[in-house]
Parts: sequence; C-alpha cells; structure tokens
Amino acid sequence: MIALETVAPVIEWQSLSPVLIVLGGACLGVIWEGVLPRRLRNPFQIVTLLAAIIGALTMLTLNFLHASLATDAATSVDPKVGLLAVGTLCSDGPSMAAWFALLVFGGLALLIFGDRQLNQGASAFASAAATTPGSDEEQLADTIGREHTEVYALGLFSLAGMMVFVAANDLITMFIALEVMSLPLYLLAAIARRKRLLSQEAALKYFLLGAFASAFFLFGAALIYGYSGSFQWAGIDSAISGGSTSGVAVVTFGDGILITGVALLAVGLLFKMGAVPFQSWVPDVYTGSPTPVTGWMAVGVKIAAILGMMRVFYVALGGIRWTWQPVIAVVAVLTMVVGVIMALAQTNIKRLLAYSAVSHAGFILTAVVGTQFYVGAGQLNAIGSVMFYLIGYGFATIAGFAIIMMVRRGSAEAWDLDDWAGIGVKNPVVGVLFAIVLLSFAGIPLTAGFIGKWAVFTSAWTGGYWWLAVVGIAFSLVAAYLYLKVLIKMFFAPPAEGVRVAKASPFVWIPVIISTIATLILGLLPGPVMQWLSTLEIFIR
Amino acid sequence: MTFPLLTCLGLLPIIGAAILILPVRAAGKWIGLGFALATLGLAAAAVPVYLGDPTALTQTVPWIPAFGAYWALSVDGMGLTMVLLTALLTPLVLFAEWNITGKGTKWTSQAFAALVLLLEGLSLLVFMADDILLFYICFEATLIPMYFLIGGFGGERRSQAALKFLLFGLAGGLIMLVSVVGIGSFSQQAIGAPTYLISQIGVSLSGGSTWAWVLMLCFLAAFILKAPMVPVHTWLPTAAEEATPGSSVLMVGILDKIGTFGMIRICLTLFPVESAAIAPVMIVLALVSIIYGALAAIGSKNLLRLVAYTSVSHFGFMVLGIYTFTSVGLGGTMFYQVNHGFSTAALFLVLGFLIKRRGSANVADYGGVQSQAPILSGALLLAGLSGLALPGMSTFVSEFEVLAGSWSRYPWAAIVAALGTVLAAVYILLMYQRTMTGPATPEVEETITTDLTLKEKLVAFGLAAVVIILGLIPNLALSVITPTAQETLTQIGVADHQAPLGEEVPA
Amino acid sequence: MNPTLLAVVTLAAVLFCIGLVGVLIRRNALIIFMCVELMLNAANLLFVAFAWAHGGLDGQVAAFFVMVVAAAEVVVGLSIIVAVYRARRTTSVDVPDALRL
Amino acid sequence: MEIGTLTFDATGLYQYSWLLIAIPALSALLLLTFGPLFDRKAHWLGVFASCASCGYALALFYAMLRTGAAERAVDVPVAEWISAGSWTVSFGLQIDQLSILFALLITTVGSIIHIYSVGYMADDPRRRRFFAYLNLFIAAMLLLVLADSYLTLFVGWEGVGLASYLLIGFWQHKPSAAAAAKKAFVMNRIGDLGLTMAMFSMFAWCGSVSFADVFAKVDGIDPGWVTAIGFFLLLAACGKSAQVPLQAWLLDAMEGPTPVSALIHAATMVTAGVYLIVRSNAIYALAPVASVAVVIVALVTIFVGAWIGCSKDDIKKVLAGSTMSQIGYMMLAAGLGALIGPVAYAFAIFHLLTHGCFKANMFLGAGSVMHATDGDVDMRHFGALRKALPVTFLTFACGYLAIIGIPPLAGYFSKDHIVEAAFEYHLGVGLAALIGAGLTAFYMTRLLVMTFFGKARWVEGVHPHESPKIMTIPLILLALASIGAGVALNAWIIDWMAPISAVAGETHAVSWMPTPIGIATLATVALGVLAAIWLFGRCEVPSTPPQTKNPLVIVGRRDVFGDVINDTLVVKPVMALSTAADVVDQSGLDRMWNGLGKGTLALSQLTRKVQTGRVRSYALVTVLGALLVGVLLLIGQLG
Repeated sequence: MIALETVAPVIEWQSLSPVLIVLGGACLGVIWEGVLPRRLRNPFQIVTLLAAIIGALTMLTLNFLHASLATDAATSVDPKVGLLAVGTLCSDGPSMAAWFALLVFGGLALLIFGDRQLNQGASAFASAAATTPGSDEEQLADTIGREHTEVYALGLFSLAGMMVFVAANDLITMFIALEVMSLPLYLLAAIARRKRLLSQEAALKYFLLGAFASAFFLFGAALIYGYSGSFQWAGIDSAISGGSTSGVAVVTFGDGILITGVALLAVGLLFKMGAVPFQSWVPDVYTGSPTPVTGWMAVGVKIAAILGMMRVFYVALGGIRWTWQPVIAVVAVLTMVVGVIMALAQTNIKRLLAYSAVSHAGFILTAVVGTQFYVGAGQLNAIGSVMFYLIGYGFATIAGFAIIMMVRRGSAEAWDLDDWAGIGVKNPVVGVLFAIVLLSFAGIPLTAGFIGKWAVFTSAWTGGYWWLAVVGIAFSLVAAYLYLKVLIKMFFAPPAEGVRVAKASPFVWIPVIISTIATLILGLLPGPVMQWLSTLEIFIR
Repeated sequence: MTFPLLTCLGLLPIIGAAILILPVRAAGKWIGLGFALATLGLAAAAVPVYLGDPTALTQTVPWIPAFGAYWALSVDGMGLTMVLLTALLTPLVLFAEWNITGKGTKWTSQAFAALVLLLEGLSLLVFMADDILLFYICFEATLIPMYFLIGGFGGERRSQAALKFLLFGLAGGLIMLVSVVGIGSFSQQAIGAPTYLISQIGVSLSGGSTWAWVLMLCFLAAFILKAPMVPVHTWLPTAAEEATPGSSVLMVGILDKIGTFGMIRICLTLFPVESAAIAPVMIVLALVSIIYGALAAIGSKNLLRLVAYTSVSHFGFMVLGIYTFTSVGLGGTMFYQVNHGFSTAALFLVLGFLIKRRGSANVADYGGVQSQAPILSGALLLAGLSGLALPGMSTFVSEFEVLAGSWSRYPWAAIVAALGTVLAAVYILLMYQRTMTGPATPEVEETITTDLTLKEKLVAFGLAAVVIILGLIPNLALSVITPTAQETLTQIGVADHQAPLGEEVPA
Repeated sequence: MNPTLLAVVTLAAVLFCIGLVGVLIRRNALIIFMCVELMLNAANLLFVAFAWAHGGLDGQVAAFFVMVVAAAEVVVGLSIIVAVYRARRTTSVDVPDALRL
Repeated sequence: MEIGTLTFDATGLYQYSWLLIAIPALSALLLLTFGPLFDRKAHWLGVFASCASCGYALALFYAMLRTGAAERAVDVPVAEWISAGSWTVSFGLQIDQLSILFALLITTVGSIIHIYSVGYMADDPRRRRFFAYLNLFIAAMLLLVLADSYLTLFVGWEGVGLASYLLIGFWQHKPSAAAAAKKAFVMNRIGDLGLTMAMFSMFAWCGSVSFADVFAKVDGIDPGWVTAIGFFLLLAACGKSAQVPLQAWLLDAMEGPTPVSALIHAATMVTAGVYLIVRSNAIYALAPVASVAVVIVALVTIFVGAWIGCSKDDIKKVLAGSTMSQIGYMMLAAGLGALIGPVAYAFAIFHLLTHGCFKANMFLGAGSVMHATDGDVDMRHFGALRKALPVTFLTFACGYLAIIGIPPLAGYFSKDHIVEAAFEYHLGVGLAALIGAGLTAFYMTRLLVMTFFGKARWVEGVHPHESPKIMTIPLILLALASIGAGVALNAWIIDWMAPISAVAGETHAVSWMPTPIGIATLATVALGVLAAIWLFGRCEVPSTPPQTKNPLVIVGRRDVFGDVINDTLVVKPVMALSTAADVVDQSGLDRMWNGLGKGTLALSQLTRKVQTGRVRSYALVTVLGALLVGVLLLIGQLG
C-alpha cells in the first residue's frame, strides 16, 4: 500500500475573496438569527448584506485590476487569472464579469427584500412561514410583528452559489453550486406574505422539478465522468478531442455514454435557465414566489445558468460543438417561439414577465449557438454579447418586478393586467419607469434591451447562424406586441378603480431608479461597457 | 474642432423634451415652442454653413467602438431640406395644437410638447445620420413618441391605432435589423473591420453576392412599410383616423418620409446594382400605390382617412421618382418629400380646425360649410389644391419632375402615374364639394359658428404661403437638391438618360 | 468490454428509470421525492462504478458530496412538503394547481 | 417660321411686360387678403387692374405696330425657374404677334366684362371675391398666352382651369354649380395629361420645353414621337376647348354667373386650345397625321355643338353648344394650317378674335335677359323681350348677325375663310363646314326667335326691364366690335400674322367680296334662318318642352350622350373602383393583417393549455424534452 502523501492544498484567498465574503456574510446572517434579539436582526442583516456585497465588489475590483495588469505583464502574480482552489474554480474574464454582474444585481435585488413600507410596516415575506395559511397562529404572528429576517442570509447563500456556478471548473463543484443556489431559492419561494397558498404551491413545484432536473444533471455528469475519467473541463475536453478510446467505459459503451451524458447534463442546465421544453416551472414559480424573490431569481439564476452552460459547452464539450450546436439551435428557436406565443395570452403581469423571461433565454441562446470566439480587437465575442444582454436584461427585470410590487389593489399586489389600466397616467413617474423597462424588454432602441439583442444577433450571425438571428428578429416583433399591450393598458386605457401606486421605501426606489437609469445609459452609450466586455477574452481551461 | 452644429441640432429638442418632464405646468407649451423655435434657428443657421462648404457640417465621433459604430452626422441637399422641413413643421404643429389635451385622459399639452420635441430630435438625427446603426436606432426610436402621440391624444379607437402603428413600424424596423446586423458582418468581410458608416461602405457591398440582395431587400421592406405602399399601408389610414391632426402631420409629413429618404440614402446608395435590378418591381408597386391610394381616397368616408390615402398615393409618386434612376426623377422625389410635408400638413391641420368645430370626421356630416366659414373653406381649398399639385404650387414642380423623370425611362409608367393626377383632382374636389358646397345642413349651421381664428389663419395660410413661394421659386430648394441628386447618381455610376426614350436602366 | 461495469451501469440506469417513472406516475409528494432520491442514488452508483473503472478516487469522493447535498435537499424538500400538507391536508401533487395556463 | 427665335434684349415696354400679368394677379391677391377692409368698393380695384392691364397691352401693341415686322417678336426672360438636373426651365414671356393679339382680346373683353359684372353682380354679397377670381383669371390667361415655354404656359393653363373652377362654382350653395365646377376641373385635368405628356416628350427629346428650343429641334425628333406629341397637344386642346370627346363639361359650366360664361367659356379660356395648336404649328407641320386628327375632331365638334345648340331650351346652353361648334371651326382652321398652308392659322386666330367679340356680346346679352327675368334661363319662358329690353335686343342682334355670317359683320369674313380653306383641303370637309354654317344659322335664329319674338311666355311675377347702363354700355361696345372687327382685321391680320401664316415668297390675298363658296355659304345660312323661322316663328312655343319621338331632338337634349358616355365609361367605373378600394382596404387588407395578429393570439390561447398546473405533467414534458435533446444529439453525432 502506497502511503498517500497529503499535500496541503494551495488556496488563493485573495482571488476567492469575493465568494468567501459573500458566504461569510451569509453565515454571519445565520449567526445573527441565533444570537440577536428579534428587533435587532433586521438592521444587522441589512448592514451585513450591504457590507458583504460592497466588500466583495471591492475585492473583485482590486482583483480585476491586478489581474488585468498581470495579463498585460504576462507574469503570474496573485491574484491571478487561472484555476483556483486546486482546480475547482476558474478565475478568468468571463467569470469576473459574471461576478460583477451577480454582485451588482444581487445587491440591488436583495436590497428590495428590506422594504417595509409597501406592506404597511411588514416585509414581503410571511411573518411565520411554518404557520398554516389562514390559521390563528398566522394571525398572531402577524399581530406581534414576527418576521423571517433570514431571507437576507438565504439570498446571500444563493448569490454565493451562483458565483461558484459560473466559475466552476468541474462537474461536482458545479453540481454543488447548483444546489447551493437553488435550495435557498426553494425556501424563499415558499414564504410570501400574501397569497401564501400560491407561494407554497410554487415552492413545491420548484422544488420537485428542480430536484428532478438536478438528478438529470447528476446522472449526466456521472456518464460524462465515465466517458472521460475526469470531472474537470480540461480533462473532459482532452478525452473528447483526443478521441479517448482506451478507457474501460468507452470500450464498453462507446460514444453513446457521452451523448447520453451530454443530453442529461444539458437538460439540467437548460432547466435552470428556463429554456423550452424545460420551462414549465418558470411561469408558475415566478408567479407564486414573493415578487422580490422572483426578481432575484429571474436575474441571478439566468445569469448563472447561461454562463455556466456556456462554460461547460464551450470548454468541456467544445470538441463536439458540431454535434450540440444544432440541438441548442432547435432549443433556442423553441424557446423564442413558445415563450413569446404563450406570453401573448397572459393576463397576469407577473406571469407575462415570466414567459417573457423564457423568451429572453431563447434570444440569448442564439449567441450561445453562434459560438463566435474569434473576433477583431475591441469587438464582442459570443460571451461578451451574452453578458451584455444579461446585464441589460438584469437591470430591466429588477426594476420591472420592483415596480410590480408597488402597484396595488387594496393591500395586495395587483397582478391582473386590467388593474394596470391607466397606471401610467395616475402616476407618470412609475409609468415612465415601467415603460422604459418594457421597451427594453421589447428591444426598442435607446434602451439596453436593443443593444443586447443587437449584440447577440450579430454574434449569432457572424458565427454562421444567420437564420437563427432572423428567427430571433421575427419573434422580437411578436414579443414587442406583448409589451406594447401592457403599455397601452397603462397609458391609454381608462384608469382602473381601486388600484393605486403604493408608497415605497428607498429600499425599492433606489434599485428601481438605478436600474432604469442603467437601462437607458446602456442603451444610449453602451460603448464603455462593451469595451470592457470586449476585453474579457474567452473561458480559460 | 468646429462647433458641432448638427449634434446640437439633433439634441436640442431632446433636451427640451427632457426638461418638459419637470412639472412646469402652464409654461410647458411655451417651453416646448421655445425649444422648437430654437431648433428652427439652429437649422436655419446650418444653411449658410452648408452653402459655404457642404462637408463643413460633417461630424464623425466613435460611439460604440465594439460594433464599429460612429456618432456620425452629415447632411446633403436632401438631408438639409428634410431637416428644415422637420424644424419648420414642429413649431407649427405645437402652435396649431396649442391647447391640446387627451380626450378623457389626463394627457396634457406639456406631454404633447415633450413627445413632439422628442420626435423632432430623433427624426432630425435620422435625417442627419451617416451611420447605419445610428440611423436605425433613431429610426426605431421615433416610433415611441409617435406611439404615445397617437395613443395619448387620439380618438375613440386610439389605442388599437397606436398599437397597429407601432407593430407595423416595429415589423419594418426588425426586418431592417436583419440587414443592419448583416451589414456589420459583411462590411467586416469587405473592408476588414465592421463599419456602419454609409460613406465608408459606399458601394462595396453591392453586386457580388446573393447577400447583397438579402440586405437590400430587408432594408427595402422596412422602407416600404414606412413610406406606406400598398398592400402594407393599412396602418396609416387607421392611425391618421385616430390621431389628432397635429400628430398626423408629424407622422405623414416627417416620419413616413424616412421611408423614401432611406430608399435613397441606403438602398440606392449602398446597393445600386440590386436597386437597379428591382426598379421595375418597385415602379409597379409605386403605380399600384398611386392608383389604389387615389381610388381609396375617392371612396373614403372619413376626412382624415382620406388624407391618409392621398398620402399613400403621393408616396407612390415619390417611390416612382426614386426608381427612375434619373437626376430629374430623383431630385423630384427629394423635393416632393418636402412639398408633401407642407401640403399634407396644411390639409391635416385645416381639416383639424374643421373637425374640431363639427366634432366629426365623417364626410357625410358636412355640407355647405362654405357659407358658415368661408375663410376656412378657402384655406381647405388652398390646401387641397396644393395636394393636387396645381401649377404655381411647389407640389406641382416636384410631381412634374417625377413624372418627367419616369417618362424618360418608362413612358408607360408615367402615363399610369399621370392618371393619378387626374384622380387627385377628383378626390380633392369631391371632398371639397361634399363638405363645403351646397346648402348648409342644420347640424353644420348649429356647430360651425365661427370662422378661422387668427392663430388658425396663421397656421393655414403660413403653410400655403410656403407651398406657393416654393412653387414660384422652387430653386430655393432645388439649388441644393439637384446637385445632391446628380451626385447620388454619379456615385452609384448611373448616367442620366439620353434620347432615345425608354432606354433601360443600366445595370 | 467489461461485464461487471456493464452490469453496474445497467443497474444504475434501471434505478434511474424507476425513479423517473415513479416521479411521473405517483401522486404523493413524498413518494415523488423518494423517487428523485432514487435517481440521485443511481447517479451515485455510477460515480462509484466509474471511479472503480478508471481507477481513481474522485468518483467516490463525488458520491459523498452528492449524499451530503441530497441530505440538504431532503431538509428543504420536506419542510416545503410539510408546509403544503398543513395548508391543504394532502400530499397529492395534483391538488395544488392554482398556478397554471 | 421665325417666331420665338428672335431674342434680343427687351427694352422699354417689353422689359416690364410681366406687369401685364402681375397687376391683375396682385389685385386678386389684395382682394382676397385685404379685401374685407374695403369690401364695398373692392370691385373697382378689380376693374382697375383689368383696365390697367388692358392699357399696357394696348401700349405694347402700339409699340409693336411701330416697329418693323422682324423685330416684333421678343422673348423677355424674367427669371430662372426650375433647375432640375438635366434640364432647367426659365420663366420668360414671349411677346409676339400672336400673343399680343390674345393679350388684347383678353384684356379688352375682360375689362368690358369686368365693368358689366359690376352691375350684374351688384346684389351678390360675395362680389369682391368674384372680382378677385376674375382678376386671377385674367392673370392666368395672360400668362398662358404670353409664356415662352410650354411649362410656363401650363402654369397659366391650369391657372385658368382653377379660375374657371372657382367661377363656375361661384354660387357654391347650389349643389349643381359645385358639381359642375368639379366636373370642369377634372375633365380639364384629363386634357392636361396631354399637355404634360407632350412636355415630357419634349424634355426627353430636346431637353427643354421653351418654344424656341423645341421648335428649333423638332426636326431631330423621331417622326413617330412628333406625331405623338401632336396627339398629346390635341388632347390638351380638346380638354380646354371642350372638343369631343372632352366636351361635356362646357354645358355644365353654364352654372357659373353669366359674365363668367361670356369671358371664360366663350371668349377666351376655351379658345386656349386653338392657341396651343397654332402656337405649336412647327410641330404640326411635321405631324400631318396629328393635323388630320385635329380636323376630324373639329368637324365632329362642329356638329355635336350645333346639335346641342339646336335642341336645348336653356339659353346659355344653346350658346355653349354654339361656342363648342364655333371653336370647332377654329380648330378646323388650325388643323388645316399644316395641311393646306399656314395661312389657315391666321384664319383660326381671326375667327377666334371675332368670335370672342360676338360671343361675349351674346352671352352678356343673355345675362341681361336673365337679369331682367330673375335669372331664368329657359327660353320657353321668354318671348317678346325685344320691346322690354331694346338695347339688349339690338346688341344681341348684332352678335347674332355676326355669328351667322351676314356680310359685312365680323363672323362673315372669319368663317368664310375657314369654309373656303376647308374646301381647298377636301370637298367633304368643305361641305361639312358649309352645313355647319347652316346649322349655326338655324339654332341662333331659333334662339333669337324664342327669346325676343313671339308672344310673351313670362313666368308669373316676372317683369322684364332693361339693365342698368353699366351693363348696357359693355353690350354696346361689344356689339360695335361684332359689327366692325371683321372689316378691320380681314386683310390686316394675315399680314400681321405673317411670321406664322406666311410661307416665304408667297402672299395670300384675302377676298373682300363673296366668292362662289362664300355665296353658297350665305345660301346655306339663309336656308338655316328660314328653317328656324318656319319651325319656331310661326306658331306658339309651348312653355314646357313638348314630348317628342324625334331621335335627333332626344339625343340633342341629352347633350349627344356626352354625360352618359362619360358616366358609363369613366365615372361609374372609377367610383365603383374607389368604393371597392375603400372596402378592400378596410375589410380585406386591414382585416388580413389584423387576422394575422388574431391568429397568433388564438395560437397563444391554444398553446398555453399545455401549462396544466400539475407538477407531474411538467415532469413529463421535461422527460420528453430530454428525449428530444438526446435524439437530436444522436442524430447530430451520427449525421
């Protein structure tokens, strides 16, 4: 028996610090729940949240600047561009950009959790999730002002999961990250203050289907591992590219094991991003979840899932690109078509945005399929285009769901589209802000949505998938109808009785304002951000 | 660094619109008018500069380097005249719709002014853009303020009309997006780096591949939708019927011109080979529009709808002029764009004054207005005469040029189009006869009790004066338009026709 | 060609399919949940089997990770199922269908 | 044919000849804009403008008389007008022998009618506007005849159309007037197509539409195209001069106030077609086929006009028919110009001038009659008016004698020349012209008899009275012209028109005494007069039109089916098409696009049913999706 030499692993603390800070913040949040009296928990949680996000952003910025210098000087100094934590994570341009995006969006979206004005002094979450809806206990909990302040910690956990997901360098890390980002969201989905039955139903569906999809992912991962003998992207890639024929598994099962594995893995990833035909959960979960949570998962999960998928498919499965490209192309078309078509008939604003989120996944997939890596200096490759789209989409989504929180019939959010009639005239500020959001979703110029669409379609086109770009453009029109329908309701219909725009706290206003302004700026002067994204290069392996 | 006149020209109204977001209340319309007049002043200031050196105004600043897109503005004769048209019509519309409010909603005149200014700024940028991406962005963005203008201030079925307007506009825009995305991709192949500068791309994409065809056709489809040609014109009558006359003026007078403008600026300039090849098809389409629009106008029972149909017919003329590939026809179209702007504005606004009094746009609700409001009827007749291109009006000069240009290559087309001029007489005079002449009906006597006010007179006769002055001294505009038309043809390498007649367009 | 590997992988596939079919045909949320766990365990089986085939340890380590994750999933899942049960007095997954269309 | 090619610096009067047009134009503008300030006296401004123009024209004429024949034709450039790529159009006036005659006719007859209108329109509240329109007409008409290029001419051409439209429809409260105005404009537009197409052809072949350039280069044009241009110009002339097949509007145009009918629809505007063809003599000289077409159109119109004149009871419509017919004579002469020798052009202009005098005379007389009978136009309600309206009767009689061609009145000379020219060209054409003269005598006699003789058939309450002096003096002036114009112009005009009408080295003497053909013409005329007296003078004229089975009368009463043909062939199809277009647009095309949208929405309603709300069905979809992805991947891998 050979004595196993245990070498202390090298941990690149500084490079990892953004993730660690977020995780630390989350743990601290858990500790606060245990040690602090109830009334102190909320302020502490919020401060912790902000500190974690700001700290992580600061460290990330420092790392990024250093890393850029390092690549310029072609020297390897810490923090570095490369594999971290014994090859489990990658630190590269795309992952840093994704971390930036996730941290910013996480900050904005989780800040909205803090609002206490829209619900007359209470948060958007159930006072006591364990109580039965409609029971006396629930009444009691409401009356004495109990609340779940651990939502912030849950949010930070999911954020950490997403950050790891986009940077994962092997299948197991990815799987764990997948669960770390999903499990808190399952819980968050379940604890809406109002319409709790719906919330619970959404959580149940999300959970069962999510676990189901995880199983697919895991089984796929196992098969790929079997084929290649490696969990890491580079190993898988070399097995595929090198035509690994010597492995036992390959001898036994041939390429079938790889194809099946890729299919199952793809199911898991496509499920998370809500691509058709794995979108079933999206409308239900988006509708039922507490609206701040919907906003967060719509942005965060989508960024994580798409970036993660690109990493897997580009780096690990790049060798069989010709095999999976057509498949993803079909999925992209289905996603655009079904997402848009099904959204048309919706009369619930949240559900409508949910379907719209599905269709956006389709638009993004066009660039993913294009796999346009090699572009001239200063231009966007496929990853940059997708990132830009996601950034634009993220801002609009956060603002959109936050505004949905404000429009109320009585004390509950008014989801019915008919209730939105005349909102734009009743409250022009909210009207204009939501209009900007809708126009960005619709991809109308002067908004980030347009530049994003532009970027992904150009990427798909130059990548050889011009027909996919054309389909995307065609369905952009149908999608535009969707948002215009809402605009018409908001601005031209006679105002609905009994619906008002509730007074919101800065916790809501700040993210809304920042997001809409960002949407406009990215639409008018996308130059700097694009410039930055164009320096990201591609995934390292 | 010279003074960025064109940038200021484009941004000034947009800044005005932004200022109008502030709650300025009653001052809103004054601020709006002020900005519109200031823009007019800037536009006027651009004229001597342009006359001095046509390239002095050109500006090219990197904008989105990642795409190779520039903030590139420049004007040629056509652009300059369109800029002036826009700058003139905007304050006029604000002035004419001074006290406008949305029907049954809280839309205020301040919102109207803001939207009109936004529309003006974006349209100006479209007319000045030398970069296809910038052109496209502004082209699409113009839809939004127009959409709100229709939906906010229109009639009963305004929201459907607004939606239809926007959907057709977006359809065109998105079809064009295919081309614009393609341009980026192909200019990379042709030139080495992706570029959207019209002046840089030149004719480098034309000929060669099937792709040039696809790109040209997508652009063309968008412009056909924009300058509504049969059978994709249906949004225009609906929108015009529902919108307020002021909005319709901007929509038909300025926005739709982007269609014909784009055909010249992009289809013709970038894809001369393909454009020449498709010319017969376009000419047939133009003729169909001319005749169909005129017939539908004759049959129309709604005054505003009628004017919209006449515009469909007029746009047919403009398209015809473009695809004659003669400097006369092309110059005629460029001039036509301007004249049609003024002439349609006059028609819409005067009809607006009429409809405001009577409260109905149905032709059947009128009769004998002339005896109640002789000046109004005189103004309507004057506007109508400019619509039917009476000699002495500027519309005549342009229509004549278009027909003469088309005659020299396609006499048959000119004959068919000339029938359109007869039909024009029918639709205008029939409308006038039905509404203005005969004994006044009791309803008309009851509702139309006042003639034009001083403000309305200023608007109506001011526009008529412009049309007549340009008709008597067309060289005011032609002196800049004609060289541009000739230059365009030279650039794309088409010689003007020489006798004998009916010579084919050189491919 | 390795008959042992073939046999184990086939077993894993069968387990996976049993879990999958169970999710599709059973109404009880708990049983569905158990079926999902069965699918995860099928994957675990694969990990271990392939680790053996490749002669490495990482597959076995992966199985441990998966078990931990599955345990965490159980906690979250059960809490949700219990909450739903308390509200609706049923564990049938067909009953909550207010969110649809 | 040197006309139009002489261009030297215009001096003195010539230089300011644009004032001829500018004065009435400015006056019209002033009347329309600032008129309300001096509404009660506004008409005098109109009269003054017209008279001032007349004075200028006379002075110009005098100046021309004093210059040598070779230097009379002057091109006065005014301004560059349109510069459009391969061609430019200058705005200029051409003062020459032909145009000055027209200018004189327009301004003198125009001024007389202006004066007459002061009385005729005295009671109309919108008299100021009427004078504005009249001035506008004078300006446009002068522009038409003084233009030095076809395009400038066209501006005047449509300008007179506009004035005609405004004046026919002057009484807009009458639906019939409004309809008639529109009809006139639209039918004129059809004619205008001809002129525009002619201009396009000229641009394409000569690069210019100025008379000088076109006539200089006409030799180089493909002969087929010259003929085409000839036909195009003929179409234009037909529209403006109410020649078959575009004649129908003229009868309806009588809805306008009578001075308008006299000035525009008898004396001046309707003869613009003749002017156009005479002016384009260089083109017709090379297009014999087109010239023959002119002759044919002219002959047909002579008869159609006469036919209508014979059967109508409306005094103005009889005169309108007569106008048509007489213009037919002018067109006949103009057409013959290219066929038998250019002297016929002079005959055309001669008849045009005399006709301008006597027809204006008679129209104003008719106006005077209407003025006396409260605006009645039905001759069956007249009779025995010669005693009630002595001045009107006498002056009308002068016009009557002139038109039927009794020597030595104006019409005798001018028409006789045309009939002779017709015989010179072809016996058949000559005979037709001869019979036309007889018919003229017939219907004019009928008119005279029914109006002024016989028993009074006045409608109850009508007390005819002579018109005021302001109306009778113009009548007298025009009557004098009707008497003397023929003698005055007979020999002179051939000389004067020499640049157009003379062939180098030939002189054309005109006869003063009746030739055999002249005598035959007189005999035919006498026959016509006698027939009319025999038919209408012997017995009572019923005051309602008698039922008749005489097809000639029926057809004549229906304007020789002019309207019926137009309605069936053009108006009804166009209106049907336009209704169809409207329907197709709203129910067809629009619905198609809407349907596309609705279809998508329906699809949406259908597909959303997939989202059942049950977890297990979602799981099933997921599994099926996984199968799909797997199968596709497999296909991709194998393929």
